Amino acid sequence: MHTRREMLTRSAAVMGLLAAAGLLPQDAQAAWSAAAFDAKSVADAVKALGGAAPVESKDVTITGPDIAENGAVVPIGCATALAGVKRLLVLVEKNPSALAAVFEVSDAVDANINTRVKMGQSSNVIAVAMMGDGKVLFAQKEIKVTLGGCGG
Amino acid sequence: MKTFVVGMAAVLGATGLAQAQGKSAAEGIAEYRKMLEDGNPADLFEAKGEALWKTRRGPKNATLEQCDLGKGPGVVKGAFVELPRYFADTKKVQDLETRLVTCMEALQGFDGAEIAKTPFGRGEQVALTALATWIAAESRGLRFNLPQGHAAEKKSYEIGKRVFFYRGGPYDFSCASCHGEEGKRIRLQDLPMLTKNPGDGVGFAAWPAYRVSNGEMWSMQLRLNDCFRQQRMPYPIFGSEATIALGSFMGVNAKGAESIAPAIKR
Amino acid sequence: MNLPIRTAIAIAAVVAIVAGCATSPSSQDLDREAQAAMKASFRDQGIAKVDRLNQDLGQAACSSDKPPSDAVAERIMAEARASVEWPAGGQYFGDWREGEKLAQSGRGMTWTDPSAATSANGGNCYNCHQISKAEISYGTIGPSLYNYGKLRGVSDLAAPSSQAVVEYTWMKIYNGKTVNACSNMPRFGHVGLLDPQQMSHLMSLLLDPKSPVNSQ
Amino acid sequence: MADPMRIRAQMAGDKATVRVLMSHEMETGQRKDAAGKTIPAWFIQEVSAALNGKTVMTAQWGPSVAKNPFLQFNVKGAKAGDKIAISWLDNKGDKRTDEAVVA
Repeated sequence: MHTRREMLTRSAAVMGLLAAAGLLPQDAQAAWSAAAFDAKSVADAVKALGGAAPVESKDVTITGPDIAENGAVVPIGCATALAGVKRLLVLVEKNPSALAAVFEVSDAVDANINTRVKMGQSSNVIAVAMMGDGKVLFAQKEIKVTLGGCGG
Repeated sequence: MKTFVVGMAAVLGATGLAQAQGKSAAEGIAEYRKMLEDGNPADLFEAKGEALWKTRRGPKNATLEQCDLGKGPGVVKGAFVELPRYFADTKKVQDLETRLVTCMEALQGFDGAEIAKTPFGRGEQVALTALATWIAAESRGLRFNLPQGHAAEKKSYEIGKRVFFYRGGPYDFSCASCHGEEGKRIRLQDLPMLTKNPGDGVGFAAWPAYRVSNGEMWSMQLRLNDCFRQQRMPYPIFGSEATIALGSFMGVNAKGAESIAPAIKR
Repeated sequence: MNLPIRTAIAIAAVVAIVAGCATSPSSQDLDREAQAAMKASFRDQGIAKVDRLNQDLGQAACSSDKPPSDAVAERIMAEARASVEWPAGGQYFGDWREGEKLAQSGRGMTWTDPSAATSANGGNCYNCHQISKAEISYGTIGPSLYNYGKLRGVSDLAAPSSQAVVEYTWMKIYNGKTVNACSNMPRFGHVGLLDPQQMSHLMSLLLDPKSPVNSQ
Repeated sequence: MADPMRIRAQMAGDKATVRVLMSHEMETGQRKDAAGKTIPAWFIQEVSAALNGKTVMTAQWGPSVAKNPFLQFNVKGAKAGDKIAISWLDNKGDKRTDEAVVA
């Protein structure tokens, strides 16, 4: 990752993340990237993780329902068949903090992960793949969150 | 960064349009529910309930393994689809939760009245919900078949029917206001018709269920409690006759329905 | 507490007599036992007190899987019609935007609501009705109200030709039992769930030609 | 102490599909309680997965991962009988590790 030098100049939290991004020793205390999770926008969150400007790519997929019956639990899948993925990110554009999760994938797992996120309102959800060669690719999908139940 | 934002706006417009012309809301919701089926967090409560059943607890430091849920001491499989039913030892029709309280009192030495007074989601009510979840799961796939042989069971059904249709409160609602007709919904949620056999696992046969909206496991007592809240009624007392009679009414009506509890619900 | 119970039982008995001879004595025993079970099974919580279980004529008569007799139904509707209060100064209309907000809100009158004041209540309309086209999350317990005014030929709220529809709609919101004795709809005006101004906003939502209900 | 996770690991071809449910509030820190007081944030921040003791994936989570989190991924080169261990650590320092055998 040629963004390493840039990242070293950032906060201690981000520096800690570098350790996590590398080959993590079994019981290392991986640091949590506060800057990335505090970022309000998708772009800022990616930047806080040391990523370049994301480019939309057909090689990255994001799956999820068109409509979520409840924003408290929205199933999301992110994947790419490209080789050399270092990280997969899941973001919700209109959440107060866009970044939901960062997965550091090794060669021993598929770059294909399913999880569930909260959505405060209808929004784009975005999967970002940060590649070993420094490329940052993304895919997005709009998910409508409906009002459910009696509303009381 | 600018290119990213501009590009996204363009794509958003296009996908928004495509989706508006695509699937209907109902299809979208069905797709959402399907995605959640695999990985129902009710599993977590089920595991906890099983452990609690087998753990020595309470003043008597005993397990619940000798609890009689209606099919004899310790028989769990199949018990859920025959509750509420009449119990000779308490001389009462009891639902799953009130029967569990009886067992916790008799076998473990807990104070049953204290548990009944405890708010949902606190103290021993947490244990009760987990136990109910596991016991329900042990009958998954079995069909509802509540006994109606005892006079008290027949009476419970008849009273439950009247409770179901009882209108009151500032909104004039009864259970039947929402659950008395086929094919209705509130907002986007389908409302099971509970006055006749509701079919497989739509209404009565789906609870306890994991509620996605608040991330909590809801037992039938809590389900009924919130129904009465939404009816704008006063607060139903835990394990009260009206709540158990409603269980009898819905359970008898659900005869033959396959239990899918613990389910996952909005 | 005793008086309302007795009243309710008396009403139930009247209903049974009027309804004919289909009910056996044991069924009446069960009715009494069910009443007693209801009273014993609930407690006060917050603003939701047990007196909410006390039934008026319409609530008691519509608490069965069978409808009340025609005579009882007529009496319920007549009493409801007599109860309607018309808006002061003929002020039937407000702001459809406020009406949409009220229609969206499902709040009010539960034991988790801190206040029973009209200002704390929503209309709960979308729970049961389709209204504007934009809101896809709507219930189907009540009929669709999409294009409500347009379908009834309302193009000018002040026109004399609109008068009948305007009055009917007010009456229906104020007390739906005026039209259908066992209507599922809450009696927003009669019970004091919404004040006249809030009801006027709902009137605009349904009838104003500029409201998205009619313009889209 | 946190309740145990539910981990299912099943072979599908030459990969093991791992499904995990974790018991956790995942409180966002943006909600208020009945008294109007903000409920402090409480959520899982770090997750790691290991196959027979070797880490195969790590993750960082924010509070917008749903309550009682679900996670599904595929482990390459696993075989029946292998051990999958999942660990999490939350922002209060609570942690939990559970293990499942690949079926």
